[in-house]
Amino acid sequence: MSTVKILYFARLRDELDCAEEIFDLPHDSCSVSELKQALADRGDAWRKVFNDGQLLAAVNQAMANADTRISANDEVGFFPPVTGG
Amino acid sequence: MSTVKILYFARLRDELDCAEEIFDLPHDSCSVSELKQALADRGDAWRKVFNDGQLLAAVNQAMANADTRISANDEVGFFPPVTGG
Amino acid sequence: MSVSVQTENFDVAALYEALKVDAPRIGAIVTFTGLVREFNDDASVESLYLEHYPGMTERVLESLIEEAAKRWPIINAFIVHRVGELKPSDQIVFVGVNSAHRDAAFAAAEFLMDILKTKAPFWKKELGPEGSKWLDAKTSDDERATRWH
Amino acid sequence: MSVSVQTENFDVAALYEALKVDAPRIGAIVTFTGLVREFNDDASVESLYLEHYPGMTERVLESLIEEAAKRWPIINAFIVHRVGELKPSDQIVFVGVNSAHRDAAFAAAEFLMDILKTKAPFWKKELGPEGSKWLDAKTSDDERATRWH
Repeated sequence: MSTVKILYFARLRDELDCAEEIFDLPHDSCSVSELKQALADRGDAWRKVFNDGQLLAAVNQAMANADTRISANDEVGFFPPVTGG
Repeated sequence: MSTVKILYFARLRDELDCAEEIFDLPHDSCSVSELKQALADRGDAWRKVFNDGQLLAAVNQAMANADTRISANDEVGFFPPVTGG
Repeated sequence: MSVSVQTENFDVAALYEALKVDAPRIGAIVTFTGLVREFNDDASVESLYLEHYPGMTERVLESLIEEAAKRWPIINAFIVHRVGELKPSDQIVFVGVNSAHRDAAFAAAEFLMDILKTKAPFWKKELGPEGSKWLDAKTSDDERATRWH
Repeated sequence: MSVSVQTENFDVAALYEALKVDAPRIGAIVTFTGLVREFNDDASVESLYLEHYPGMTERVLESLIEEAAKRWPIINAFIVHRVGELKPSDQIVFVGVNSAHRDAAFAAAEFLMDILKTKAPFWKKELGPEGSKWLDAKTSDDERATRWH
């Protein structure tokens, strides 16, 4: 089984009521956009979050794009545009 | 008699061996370039200083140009390009 | 070169002294400190809450300093950013840079702040008696960051 | 807004605290400190001597702050410049600016330093066992100042 850790931050965590989860990848590996699609299919709140074009993703704490590959034991973070400083 | 105070700074003071003097204006008033000419006529060291195109002048502590007028009791400062900071 | 993400306040005087230790090679020290501003006439806001992505945020800040050091001959740089609950007038972020020359120190400090604003994973929430609200990113910050592309 | 030309050293921590007093209107504080650098491999130089034009220098510095306040929405600004004999590692000049926003604070601080370098009546002399030498102005400083015309 290929599992990954998914972290949700800020507004996303509130909207999904989920800070962190262990997720079973459908295959040995997938792309960020495939993972987003799988998560969006969970229901309305999830679809809204994962269809937002502003959503950002990081794989193993490095910024990722739609094509970035995700494999077993990776850490994936999803978050909105940043507002620090 | 129309007198003005002239101050010399930095390299100029060293080259002219003069920090400050009271100077009698030839007329009631004159321009900065006329004053420079009168000072240049004092001799070689003075000619060298006052023929230097980089020389700066201030009248009553405000930057002046060749045409700035000088009258009795004014304070005139001559100095090289600045090197502070 | 070092970064810190912390809930505690930071001491600008101590950070400044740390930026002086390489004198007399240092000719210029530039510091930027960001403070929490008053919330204008919005009485429903009492404080800010800042969240980050532990691990990734520090990595991003370190990579910003590395990028600044490639672009300008800086000698040292510090970034300190607070998280947790902050009130108006609180210090929120510090960027300090030193260099032999002032142009490098100014450019690197401004670069670090501009890119931090758009790339470092921090999120601000406004807290008040009626609840909380996540802030939206500002397009003016995005535009400012494009200067350094 | 205030300027000081002085032989004594200055306290950056105290100047920074003074720039914080208008919080929570203040969102950004930028400080620049110039230090005397080592004189490279020129062993004939032991220290610097700085001279100014008492009265005029202070006026020029005040006018620079007025000009900065016209160009950017700054809330306060300080300039401190030392004169007399200075050794490597000594603090020589301080410019500090605060504002609601960081872009104004950065721009005003950089403007003040650039124009100070080319317009404020200060002159540097190098002192050593074999005598003294007045420094020449740098064309790079003139070029930098033209950015603000």
